[in-house]
Formats: sequence, structure tokens, C-alpha cells
Amino acid sequence: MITLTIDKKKVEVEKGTTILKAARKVGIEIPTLCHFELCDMGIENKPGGCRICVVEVEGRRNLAPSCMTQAEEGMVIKTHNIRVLNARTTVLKLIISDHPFDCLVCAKSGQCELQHLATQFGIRSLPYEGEQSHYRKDTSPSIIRDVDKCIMCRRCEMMCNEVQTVGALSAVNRGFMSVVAPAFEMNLEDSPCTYCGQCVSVCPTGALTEVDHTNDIIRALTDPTKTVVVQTAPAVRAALGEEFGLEPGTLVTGKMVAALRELGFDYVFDTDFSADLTIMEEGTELLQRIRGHLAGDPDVRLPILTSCCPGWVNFFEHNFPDLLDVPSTAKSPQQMFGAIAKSYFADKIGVKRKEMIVVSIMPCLAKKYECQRDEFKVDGNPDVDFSISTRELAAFIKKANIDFLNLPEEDFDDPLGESTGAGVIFGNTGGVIEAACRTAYELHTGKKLERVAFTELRGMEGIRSATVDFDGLPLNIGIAHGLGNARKLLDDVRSGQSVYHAIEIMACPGGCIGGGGQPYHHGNSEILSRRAAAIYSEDERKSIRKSHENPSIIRLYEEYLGEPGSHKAHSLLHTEYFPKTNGVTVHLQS
Amino acid sequence: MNQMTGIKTLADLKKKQEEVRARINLRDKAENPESLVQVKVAMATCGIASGAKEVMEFFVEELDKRSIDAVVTQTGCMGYCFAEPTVEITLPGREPVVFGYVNPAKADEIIECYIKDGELVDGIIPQNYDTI
Amino acid sequence: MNQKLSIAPEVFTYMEKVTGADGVEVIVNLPKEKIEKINDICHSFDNDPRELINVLHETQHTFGYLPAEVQDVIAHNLTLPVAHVYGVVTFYSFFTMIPKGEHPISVCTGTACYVRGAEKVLDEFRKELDIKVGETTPDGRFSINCLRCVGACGLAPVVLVGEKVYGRVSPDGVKSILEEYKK
Amino acid sequence: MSQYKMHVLVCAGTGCHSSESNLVYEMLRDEVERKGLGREVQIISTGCFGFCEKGPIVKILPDNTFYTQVKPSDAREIVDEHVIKGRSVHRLLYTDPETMEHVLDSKHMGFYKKQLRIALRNCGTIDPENIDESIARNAYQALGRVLTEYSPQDTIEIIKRSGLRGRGGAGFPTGLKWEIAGRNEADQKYVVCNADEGDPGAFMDRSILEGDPHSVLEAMAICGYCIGATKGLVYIRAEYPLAIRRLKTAIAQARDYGLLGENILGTSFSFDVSMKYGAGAFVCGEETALIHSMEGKRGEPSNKPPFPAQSGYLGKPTNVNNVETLANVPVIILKGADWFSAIGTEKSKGTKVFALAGKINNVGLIEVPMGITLREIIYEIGGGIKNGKKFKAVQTGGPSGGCLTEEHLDTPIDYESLTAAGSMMGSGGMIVLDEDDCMVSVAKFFLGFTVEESCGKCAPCRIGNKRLHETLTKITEGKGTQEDIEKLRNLGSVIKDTSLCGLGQTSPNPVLSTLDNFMDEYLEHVHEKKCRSGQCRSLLYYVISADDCIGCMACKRVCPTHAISGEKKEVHVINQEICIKCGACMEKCQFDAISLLNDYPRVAVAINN
Repeated sequence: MITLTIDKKKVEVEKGTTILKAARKVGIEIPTLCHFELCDMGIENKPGGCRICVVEVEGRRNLAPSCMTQAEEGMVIKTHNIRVLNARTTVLKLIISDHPFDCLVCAKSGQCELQHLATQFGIRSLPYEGEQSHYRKDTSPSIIRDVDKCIMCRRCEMMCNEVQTVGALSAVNRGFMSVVAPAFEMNLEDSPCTYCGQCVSVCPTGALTEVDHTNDIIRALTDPTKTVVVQTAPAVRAALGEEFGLEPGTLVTGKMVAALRELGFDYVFDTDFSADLTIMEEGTELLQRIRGHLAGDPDVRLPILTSCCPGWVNFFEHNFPDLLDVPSTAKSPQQMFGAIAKSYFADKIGVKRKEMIVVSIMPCLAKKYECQRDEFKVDGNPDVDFSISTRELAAFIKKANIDFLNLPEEDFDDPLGESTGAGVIFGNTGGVIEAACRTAYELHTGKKLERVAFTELRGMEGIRSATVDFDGLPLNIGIAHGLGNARKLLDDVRSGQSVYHAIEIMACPGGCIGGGGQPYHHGNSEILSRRAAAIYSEDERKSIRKSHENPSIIRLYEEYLGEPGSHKAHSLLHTEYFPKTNGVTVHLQS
Repeated sequence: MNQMTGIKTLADLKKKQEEVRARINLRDKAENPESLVQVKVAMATCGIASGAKEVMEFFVEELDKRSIDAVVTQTGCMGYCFAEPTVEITLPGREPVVFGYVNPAKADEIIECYIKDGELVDGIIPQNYDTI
Repeated sequence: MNQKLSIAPEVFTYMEKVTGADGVEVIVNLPKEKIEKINDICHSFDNDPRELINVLHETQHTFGYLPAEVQDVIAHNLTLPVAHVYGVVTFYSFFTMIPKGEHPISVCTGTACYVRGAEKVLDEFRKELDIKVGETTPDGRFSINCLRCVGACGLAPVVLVGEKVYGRVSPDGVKSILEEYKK
Repeated sequence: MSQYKMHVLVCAGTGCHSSESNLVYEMLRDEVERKGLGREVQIISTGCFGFCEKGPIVKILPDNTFYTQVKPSDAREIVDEHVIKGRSVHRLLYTDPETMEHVLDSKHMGFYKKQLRIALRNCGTIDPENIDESIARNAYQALGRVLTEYSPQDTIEIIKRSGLRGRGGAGFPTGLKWEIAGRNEADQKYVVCNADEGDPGAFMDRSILEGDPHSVLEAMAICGYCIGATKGLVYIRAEYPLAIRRLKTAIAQARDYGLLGENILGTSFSFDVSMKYGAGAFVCGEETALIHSMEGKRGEPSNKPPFPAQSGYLGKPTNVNNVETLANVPVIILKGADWFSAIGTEKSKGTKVFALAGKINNVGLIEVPMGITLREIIYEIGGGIKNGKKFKAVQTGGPSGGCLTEEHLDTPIDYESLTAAGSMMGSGGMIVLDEDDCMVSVAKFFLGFTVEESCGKCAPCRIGNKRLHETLTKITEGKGTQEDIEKLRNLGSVIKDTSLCGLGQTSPNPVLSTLDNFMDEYLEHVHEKKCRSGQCRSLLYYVISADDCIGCMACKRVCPTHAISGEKKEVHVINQEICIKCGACMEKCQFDAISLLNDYPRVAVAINN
């Protein structure tokens, strides 16, 4: 243990602790900007670049960045004397001097960490005016890059390279002209970007934001000829409340449904329903493959990989084009919902496909891209028209001056609003495979599952594995969240060393609850675990917790699809994958 | 020079150094000529005509053979054309002395007596000049 | 985005499939010989990503510049994201994505040359050739670059045309230097 | 083996090489062969003599005749006159600028008199492409002694006692650095030679590598032995092709002889050296940036600690030393710590190589004992200011350093005194400025350099230096205010205080030191709109003389901004507020009525108004 003095307070910390954390221990909050961490997940960004967190260490010539200077025995530290305050303020003014002053119309206004600091420091003048760097604004299907607002905190670069191993972004150029960008400053759309949105979720300013589709939805809602159907993903209900000041982990399912009705959606449905449908299809495929494998069929590929996560799908299309036959062919819940809504449900209510608008509320930015994919269109009409994030929904509710906190709790509409606990846990890492196990176990063994919760599949470690006993058939399950972890499992599959029968992958750390479209967690990993806990508690509250027991699902198969894996199910609920090659050149030809 | 014979020990290295030292001997000496015996042979036309070249070679080879650290240089005409070949010898810490009519035999005597023992020998030309 | 500038016209003539060390097949707009040359260079450094800078040196030495396609092939060989390669190329001033002129002019703007009037010499070159620093004349004959100290401070101000060094250059002498190459 | 009577040394350093010294070498060799003197006269191409101002240099031994600015066509005369007849070629001798007399040999040249060459001991004496010449001059003897007689700790003690400090800039004690790297246990460690000399106007490392590569290789091996490393890396600028070639040759020759490789000199110690190239980034001189660059990444520095000695190249303990530092090591081992520590001042031992440049007569590379004064360097070694101008300042330490003035001329030079005077040792660039130099412009020049070379990682350096440069530009354009001067000071001190690495921590020095020493010039620029040295174009004023103007209207017609007023046959006046200083009027005037002043023409304005 090391004892040091911070602002005249004695503090004892373990060796290796940074000054920043030592200060927090005694309630001294040193402002930071580039520093970012999700400590439970081993994710940390501390390039030491912004110099906002500098403190004075007695005996040292220069000010020290508290985020990366380790505490030493006997250190005497001042975190707010005049020298430190002048330095911090000057540096902040410098950063602002190379940042657009368009806060009023910035997508990040109110959520911007730079803006918060300017408020906290009481910046009233900008004496260091000068040249500002200007770059092209780049809009992709999911993410907008407005790098004039980049402050070179490098968080996005860290997420994209170290955590996600996507490698779409890198710091480029040097000095004043340096900025984070894709290779050759090409469009994100042409880069190996997967739209996982983790860069957006950590960007402190408005340099990286989602493409906002709220106005498209408003247009649809005001069009009397359109029937507007909305689906909400499981992770949204566990996080939306944060935007209205509720404690992280507060479930707001009922209020969310009420708010969507208030906003004017004609039908408020649940993606959990199509999650159950996914289990029916994917679980069936899993069983088929395993049975084929056991029967010695050489054409069967194992492991089977889940395919609900569009960021993950983009990732393997880019990086593992040789393994396109490994993932399940089942569409994601969002797309299954769209396909069913615009066929089965549209028929049911007698609305033409073209007159129905399907909107999804997602914790995810890759969903925006997914719903625009050509495979998910019929005669150019997409199964899901618009996908907005949890954050966009919150902004929409606020814009409509709906008193969210005092809304009554309401229920989803029928029939696409009915779901089981299995559908809900899709929002957590490990949830999809757990839901699949619940159904596959009963379908395979014909026995009733005694213990519904496969707790061995839960947790926050990046890569987890468990062996599930299917009544004498041991199934090896692998789970990865975060694309960097996924890459490790996929490298094993490629080299033939994978020991798993089935692998669940989610692109975002924590799964969908940590998605790129969720309310900003600002590096507080506690928020993620509370959202996860909320999802599991919703599962426990549900009377039905296995997808194949969902009455609406059963009815859907009876009335429309026939069997899971039937021809009709295949044409509506399954898809195929395409190789995408990284780099400049492929794009240049087209 | 890349004769692939590796230097395998410190003794090898020292031996190698002895072998190659001659290459740069002259340069080492030139750095501190004051501390060495300096021999200047007048090598203008008149000197060469009267055999200065042989005398110079004799000095170069013999001083080396007799292990005397010396710098042998040539210089222009010293102005004593009557006494060519002329040689100026400077012992460390002493004034320069010029000898006239030097031939290999005389040179041998100069080395043995003056350079080795500091004893003056015949043939000194009075000094009333400045070295250019 | 100056991608157009970075691609030499002849590059479009062929398209080849390349399999990088990562096993992924890509299609690159480069003639086969060039791809093979790049592969050879990468291979001579064991496709080691840590040798990226040495690989880039060698490649630029061979091709004269590092267009996007070339960086792409290098990235695949060294199993690096192409963004990383681009990040490195744009960090170091020695690397260029624009082909230099037939006679690349480098004006030393080190301190010794600066205090002896390098800036005025540079201005004169700019005026004479009507291009900015870092640009190449439309006919591809000349390009101007600045460099920091070639260590010939005794000759300040110093100008290099290709490998040839011109010392004590005055603004008046610029025309005659250019004349030498205009024939 | 026949003994050569005469050695003709031809400088083949970059400076002389640029002025065709290779041709001089070839012509001399051919001429000597033709005259049948090949067995008596040896022609050697060597490293830099340091006297770059007058290159190419040819030095003839043993009489130390020093020929300057030798052209290939002079070869015949040198051979005919000097080699054969023993007569110096007077027109090629160095002329003392004060006495205007020819100096016969280098021993009597002011340039060399005060120098003490330790790091440069072999530069200009040996053929760097021939390992035998190095071996003859004791190369690898120190390594041999260390390997056979001393323990690593003994060796470190010698270096520590010698007082040797890093010559790359900050002056960290070398022995201590080795000790720390030695203490950290690891399966692999690295010795890195930092030859990324990016300081514009400093070229000592290049000269050492070009002139005496084996001293650096030997020192790296000694360091490897001390810290327990078997791998050495030289990180060298790609802009130094000659040094790269010589170093490659040296490594190959040392390997051939078994002086690098497995079981060196029959001991259990193995060590080999490979090369990594820089690619034009000044910041890579900073050791953490250098390591990132060697790993194939952007050369961005990272916070220290961890120091490279703890976690460096590939995460392994790494000792980084600069070329000049290493070149001192073998001599210290052979001659002893006491010999070395007797040279220099109390805290700064030994010598320092400086690259002397700018407005000085003898531009070149010099090595002087620590503690020598600036006056001795500038006036005795440097031969005074060029063209008899008045000395104004000397800029040391390159872009990280500051400007020293008249009052510092008698300060003994060492690490501490330079820092105390607001500058720093840096890598040893020394640029002399005279009365024609504008100090604001000089500060702007260095900031321009920093802005271009800043890596962009930390905000104060990335944006702060840009703002400093912009403010200085504003001042040189005559648009500065008193507030700007104060802004410069605050910004400068915050950038120093908060930047991530040495680049940013020192980059405001040129501004702060000129503010300290030349505030009057700043004030003149700001308040009087005047640049006394006439360097700032915007602060020059075109004025029409009432006596000479005949009112022909020619200037008025040609003025692009209509700044000239006046009726036909009346005296014309230039409105300074509108004038853009294009000079068209002056070019047009046939009566020499327009002149250029560096004082604001208040009288003319008064008439105008």
C-alpha cells in the first residue's frame, strides 16, 4: 500500500493506482476528457492526450496527467491550485478554439462532454481564435462522421481497433491536421466498418453520431394513408428510463408502450415476439445440424453461429468471407418482425404492404444499415422501413412534450406483441443461446426443462464457455461479446480448432444492452450490469419463459408458416450472406 | 580485406591491430607531431636531383625498423641549395637542427647519434631561417 | 479526399486477385507484376507488421510513391487494417501518395538554410513553376518539397534536384538551375 | 608491407560529398597512380572534418596541410606540387579571416585550436568503410576489455563515474540509465541507438555514423553486455543515405570478423545489430515515439513512466542512447573514468559536439570541452560573424532551445547553464544570428517547424503551438497587439507545463526566450509597426520622395490596390493602409523616387491626411 497526500487529504491506495483513482477514493473528482474506461470489461482509453486532468505533483517540473500517472509513496499532489486551474482552462480553451461553435444545432448538445467541461470551467471568452480544421462530413447508413468536432481523444480508434478489431478507423495525418478517419479518408460506408456504433457510444463530442431517422417517422405518422407499426427491441426497455432521469436498470416497458401510442403509432409491437420466432428457426437449425453431425453427415458445419446481430454479420462478411456457411441462416429478430408484419399481419388487418410502415426501436446502429439491405426488400419496399435508436426515441418523446415519468403502464398490441422470457433475454450477452437452449432442449429430449435459467451462460467476461447437458448429449457452447473476442473464436473455427457446437456472438460489449444506440453510459460499467439485471428480472417475471410456448408463435406457425424450417418459413425468415472485401479497391471498381 | 578470418579472442584482436596499425601509423603520429621526432626532408627540385628521395626513403624505413616514433615529412626548398640534400630534425622539446649533405650513410649516423642519443654530429647548418 | 490524385492512370489497366497473408482474397486495381513486387517486398520482411515502415520505404523506393492500392496490398500481406497503414503513411513526411515530378526539387528549410535565405529561394521556385510545396507541375516534370537539414549547412541555402546538390543558392540562381532540366 | 610516406585524406562527409568530393578523391587517386606513386601515397576517403564551410576538404599527412574548397580539377596541381615537390598549393590553403594570411597546417587554424575531439576522434582520420583502420585505432578493444576483465556492474560503474550524460538533449546520466535497464529482468532486452537526428541544423550524429560507425557499434555491444541485451537496433533517418550505407558496411564487416554475432571474442556474450529507418518525423527523436515507430506504428510518444528501460521495444526493457553518447563510451572504457571526468565542468563532463551554422564565418562541426564559453566558440572557433556584421544572438538546442544574447557570451556552456539561460543543450545545434535577423521571425520560424512536426496526440502541443505560430505571424504582419504578447507568454508556459512529451514541453522556448531577451523588438513590431532588421515584409513601407517624384502617374496606374494618390505633375503619395507591398510601383518608377523604409512613414501619412 502507498500513502500519498492529495489536496491535504491523506489517502492510502494499492501500488499501481493512478492519481485520478486515488483522488476519487477521497471524493476528489478531477475533470477528464479523453480518459475513458469500462473497467469490468478491461476496456480503457488513456492516451494522455487531452491534458485536462493534469495535477501538480510536488517536486516535478511539469504538471502530470492524473489519469496515467501512478501514485507513489509520499507524493504531495494539488489538484486545483492556480497553476493547475490556469493550465486546464487554457488547454480547454485551446481545444474549443479548434472546435465548431455550433452547439445549438449539434446532435450532441446537452450530452457533449466538451460542452459540460466548458460549463464546469465557466468559459466565457475564447482568446485563442485561429484556424480551425475542416473536413468533409461523411454520412453512412448508420453513422455520421463530422470530424470537425473531433478532439483527438482517440476513444473511437481504441474501440474500433483494440476492442472490436474492426480496424475501420485510425488516427491519420500529423499535428494540427491529425484526425481519426478511415483509410484514405474514404467514406465509412466503403471501409470495413460494421456499424456496431461503439465509436459513437464513446465519442465525447458530436464528431460521431447516429443518422437520425426521427423526421422520417414523423412524416409517416402524419401520413393518413400509412399504417405505422412499431417494434421495440428487448434492450430498449432496460435503458430508456435513464434518459428521463430514472436509475439505470429501471424497466420502463409499460411507459414506453404508452409513449409510443401517444406518439401516434398505430400498432405497438414487441421485437421480443420475433426473438421467440428466431429461436424457433435458429433452434431448429441448431438441432438439425447437431443431429446431422451425430449421424456422421460430412456436409454439416459445426459450430453453428448465431446471426441476430447485424454488426456481427457485417464483421464476418468482411473478415471471414470463407466462413459464410457457418452462421445460422436465420434472419435477425428485427427483420423477422418486418417480414411477418408486412405479410402475415398486413394480410390479417387488410393493409397493403406499400401502405404499411414498419419502424423499429433498437439499441443498435447497425440495425439502421441492416434494414436497408437489399435482401430485406420486396420490390424495393423494405421489410423494416426505419430503425431508430433508444436515444432517438427518448429525444422524440421529449420533443413531443410527453410526460414520460407519469405515463400509465400499457401493454403491447396483439398478436405481434406477445413474448416470452426467452425473447427478453436476447438483449444480454449469452441471452440468445440461453433462449435457444431452453427450446432446443425440450424439442430434442422431449422432456420438460427443470431449470429454465442457464446461469452458467451468463456473465460479463468477454469470452465464456459452458457445456450444457442435453439429457446425455453434452453441448459445448461458446459465447463472445465484443467483436475482438468474436474474432478469437472465429480464428479457431477457421483453423479447425473450435471445440464448440454452438457459438453466440454479439458485437457490442455486454450485448445489446451496451449497444451503440443506447443512452450514453460514459464509461460507467455499473450501468451496463444494471441493465443486464433488469433484463433477467423481466424474464423471471414472465409466466412463459420458453419461445416455443408463446401462444402467438404457435398460432403463427399454425395459421401461416407451417413448421419451423418449412419452405415458407425459409423464404420469409432466412437469409444469405455475401462476402465483403475490405479496402479501397473493390469500391473503386464499382 | 574481408578475409573471413574471424577474430575469436581478444588476443586475435590485438594481433589484428598490430597487423593493421601501420596503415594509419602516420595519421596517429600527425596528430601530435610535437611529441615525436620530426624529420623534414627538403624535396624541391635541387634536393631531388641530389638524392633527397633516397634519403627520405631511408629515414622512413630505418626509423620504423629501429622502432623510433618519428614523423618523416617532405618540405620545399629550405634555401640551402649548396648543401642538398638537407634534412631538418626536431627532437621533442628542442629547437630544430638542419643537416646538410645528407646521404644514407650520413642519415644512419644522424639516427644513431643525434636522434637516439641527442649527440650532435657534423654537418649542421647554422640556423638563420624561418620554416615556411 | 485526394484519391484520384493518388492513382496513376496505368494502374487501371489490370485487375488482379490477391490472396494476402491473412488468407483473404481481394481484388486490386494493380498490374500483376506490381502486386508480385509488393508481395516480394513484404515477404522479404517475413510479412511482419512491425516492419511496416521498412516495407513502405522499400515499396516507395520501387514505385516512387504509395498509392492507395499499394497500401491495400501491403495491409493484406502484413495483416494490418489498411486504415493503420494509411495512418502511418500520413504520419511520416517521407512517404507520399502523390507521384513526385521527374525532377523532384527539395529545398532545405533547416535553420542554417533558413537564416541564409532559404525561404526566398523557395518562393522563387514556387513562382517559377507556379505550384505549391508538395505539388507536381501538370506536365509531371517538377515537384517541390521542403526538407529539414541535409547536413550540408556549410553550403546553405541548399537545394536538391533529384540527387544533385546545389549549394549557396540565391533567388537569382533559381532560373538557371531550372534551365538545366528544362531541355 | 610497404609503408606509405604520405596520406591524403579526402572528406567524404555529406557536406563535402555534396560538392563533389568523391570526384576529388577519384582524380587524386588516378593522378597518383599515373605518376607511379601508388605505393608511397595513400588516398583515403574519410568522414567529416567538421569544417564544412570550406568543403571539400583535403588534408595531407603527416604535415597536416589543410586544403579547402578543392575542386576535382585541382587534383593534378596538388599531386604535382605538393606530393612530388613538397610545395604547398597556396591558393587552396585556408585563409585566416582576421590576418588574411594563409594557414599552412590545421594545427594552426583557429577552427581546430580550441577543439577537443573525443566523440569525433576518428572522423576525418580513418576510412570508415574499412574496419581495419578502425581496429588500428583501437576499435573493439574496449569491448574486449569489458568482456574479459569487467563485470557488467563494473562497466556501469565506470560509465557512472565518468559523468557521461545523454547527448541527445535532456542530459540524463548514461550509467544510471544502463543500470536501470540492467535491473529490469526480462527474457529479451534491446539496445537502441537513436540516430533520428531531426533537429534542423544539427548533423553531429550523421557525421559520427559516416566517419566512425564502429565506435557506435562497439558501444552498443558494451551496453548490451551491461544491461543483458543481445539485440541492438539503430533507428536512423532515411534522409541520411550515406550514413545508412556506411553503417550497413560496418555491420557487415564487424560480423565478418566475428565482432558482432555469437560468442564475441570467445566469450559467452552474443550481440547483433540491425537497422530500422525513420521516415521524416522529428518527434521520433523522443524515445517512446521512436520505439512506436520501430514497431511499425505512428511515431506518437507515450507517457513516461513506464520508461523504455521498463517497457520499451515490443514491451521489453530497452535502453535508448543517442549516437554521440555512444561514441564516447569506448574511449571512456579504455582511458578510464577519471580521464573523462577531468574534462568539462562540475556537472557536465567531457565534450560536446556542436553544429555551428548561421551567420558565422566557419560553419561546421566542432567538438569542445564542456565549460567553454560562447565567445570562444563564436569568435575563436567560428571565426566571428560573417561579413563583419554585428552579433545579435545565438540559438542553441534547435526548435527546443532558446536564443542567447550578448550577455550570455561569457557563460560557460553546460547543461545547467544553458537551461538557466532559458535555452537548452538539445542535440547541439548552434545557429548564430546577426543584426539582420528579426527575432520575432526567428521565433516564428521555429514554431512553424514545431507545428509541422507536432504529432498531434496531445492538445496543448497540437493546438497551442499552432496558436503561438498564428499569433507570431500576426505580429510579424504588423497586426499584433499588446494583448497578443501577453497571450504568447501564458500560452507558452502552459504548453511547456502540460504537453505530453519533450517536443511540446520545450517547443515554446524560442518564443519565451525571445520575449525575455528581445522584448524591445516585439514591442516595436506591435506598437511602432516596425521591424528593425527589415525581415518582415509587411512592415516595410514604400515611400515616394517629394524631391524626386515628377508626378508622371506611372506608379499610380500600376498600383493594384489604388493606394497611390496625386494629380499629374504633382508629388504622389502612397496610402500605407491600403498598400499591399507588392513593389510594382518601385519597379515602374523611372526616377528612383520610390524607396523602401523599415520605419512607418509618419510624415508622409500626415501630408496624406
